[in-house]
Amino acid sequence: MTMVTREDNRAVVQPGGDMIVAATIPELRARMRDIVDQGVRDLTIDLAGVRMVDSSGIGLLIAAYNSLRKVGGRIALIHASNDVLELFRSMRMHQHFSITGN
Amino acid sequence: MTMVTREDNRAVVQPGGDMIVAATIPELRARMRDIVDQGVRDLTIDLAGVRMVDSSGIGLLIAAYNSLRKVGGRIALIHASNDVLELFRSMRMHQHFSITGN
Amino acid sequence: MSSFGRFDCELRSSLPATLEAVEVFFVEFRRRGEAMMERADCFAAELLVREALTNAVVHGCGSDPGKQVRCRLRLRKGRLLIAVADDGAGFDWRTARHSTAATSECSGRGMEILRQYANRVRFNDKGNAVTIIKQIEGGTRYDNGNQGR
Amino acid sequence: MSSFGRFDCELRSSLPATLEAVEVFFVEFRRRGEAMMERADCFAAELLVREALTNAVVHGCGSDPGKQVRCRLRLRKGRLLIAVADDGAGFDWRTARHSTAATSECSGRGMEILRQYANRVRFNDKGNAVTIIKQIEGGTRYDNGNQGR
Ligand SMILES: Nc1ncnc2c1ncn2[C@@H]1O[C@H](COP(=O)(O)OP(=O)(O)O)[C@@H](O)[C@H]1O
Ligand SMILES: Nc1ncnc2c1ncn2[C@@H]1O[C@H](COP(=O)(O)OP(=O)(O)O)[C@@H](O)[C@H]1O
Repeated sequence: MTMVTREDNRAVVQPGGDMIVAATIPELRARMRDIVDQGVRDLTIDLAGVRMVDSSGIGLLIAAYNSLRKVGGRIALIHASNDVLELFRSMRMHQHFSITGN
Repeated sequence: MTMVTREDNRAVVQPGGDMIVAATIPELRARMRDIVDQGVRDLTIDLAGVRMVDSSGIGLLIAAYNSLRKVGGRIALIHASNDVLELFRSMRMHQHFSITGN
Repeated sequence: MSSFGRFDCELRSSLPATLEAVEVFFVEFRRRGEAMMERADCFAAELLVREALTNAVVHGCGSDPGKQVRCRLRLRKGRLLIAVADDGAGFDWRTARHSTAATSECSGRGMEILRQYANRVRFNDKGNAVTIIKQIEGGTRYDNGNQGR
Repeated sequence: MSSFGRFDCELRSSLPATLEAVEVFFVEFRRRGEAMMERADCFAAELLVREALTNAVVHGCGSDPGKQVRCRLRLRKGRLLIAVADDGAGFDWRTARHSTAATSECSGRGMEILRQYANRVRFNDKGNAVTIIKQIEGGTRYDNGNQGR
């Protein structure tokens, strides 16, 4: 289960399971949508437990970025593993996100 | 390293490593020889940490049994794993030893 | 580090065209992969297989559980071969395979991941079967290193 | 439990004829074997390979580190094939292979272990190459069981 910690218009999301991939994104997408609908503008996604991200997972993160940008918000990714960091880098995601490793 | 706990003419031997096989028996053989030379007559071999025994290991146990029998002693094997128990059984070792599992 | 030999293996699998089946597949894939490859190779290998399988399931079969996706993995001489096929209509890979998604697009990154992580990607003419080659670090030789007794 | 496919693998190894090299070999053997076979099969497989390798090293090569022992393991369709060969003089397996050590003998149990744990044991004419077949429970199919998400 995805965990959300909220404080004012900020939230930290810890995705459930250890992957953000095609099979697991529907739940995460719904939670992130709710959060933005509820007024969160500063979203941090904690990837500490995330071993694998695929192209669908990257798509979801980009979608979250897009919807936050529309309402003047921002998104940051923290605690990415080396493998995931390298993937994000090769897919040029740092152009949009603040991304840090662990 | 093989561990020996002694009390009078009794001793409990815990073989070092997790195998009693061709490569590891020289050390164990030397220790068991010493023990019998020093007057131990009631020898217990604790197999709790032992994952593998091969035909050389069985040979060593039989050799220990033979030398103890000559001097009126006895030997018991304790805490054998299921795999090791089954091996001993199929090799008819219970004809000589008291063998118990864990 | 001395090498004692060579280790080859091959997995042939046929799975229902659902994302759930893909995840079941990966439980075993990881268990075996970790015994066969270095950690960094495991990530790249899993990612490549994921992109190929997900496309076959979603685009090739419309996630229809009545359809099957075929997958063959072979590790030999330091090379991982990944072959994934479905019975769908295929697609125009000649155009799609050079595409790079705009950074703000939400989809269309599978092809680029294949290109980034694989050494070679080939489609059949129709576009419903892909063969991916990936050079693997620790794939074929096993070294005694300092694990000896 | 449904099965998604088949998993085959083959290991070819050539190792120096020392008991230390045999142990280095088994470090890798176990890592790979545990990903490939059920636990009970791992013990039986390791025991069979041990008896064959130890005999090749000790009797076939006199534990001479300048000599080599060749080993091939193949897991396919639920069968483990173990082939071990050395360049020694061999022995009269026709007589030895039916031997059963008296319970108080300290050696001569290798052949009996092969007989007890294998489904088939064959020697070449000379007696310096042995082929062992063992049926394996969890060797070829992998089941999704209850590991799915
Ligand atoms: N096996 C397939 N069968 C049919 N179409 C496919 C297949 N694989 C890929 N495609 C097509 O190629 C396009 C690009 O794929 P990809 O780069 O993985 O992005 P995405 O899957 O996010 O759309 C897909 O949208 C799909 O139209
Ligand atoms: N590869 C081999 N080369 C030469 N002799 C062998 C080989 N394998 C087995 N033998 C012979 O067969 C005999 C019986 O082997 P085994 O039952 O394993 O008992 P052990 O190894 O304890 O003597 C050995 O003593 C040896 O003479």
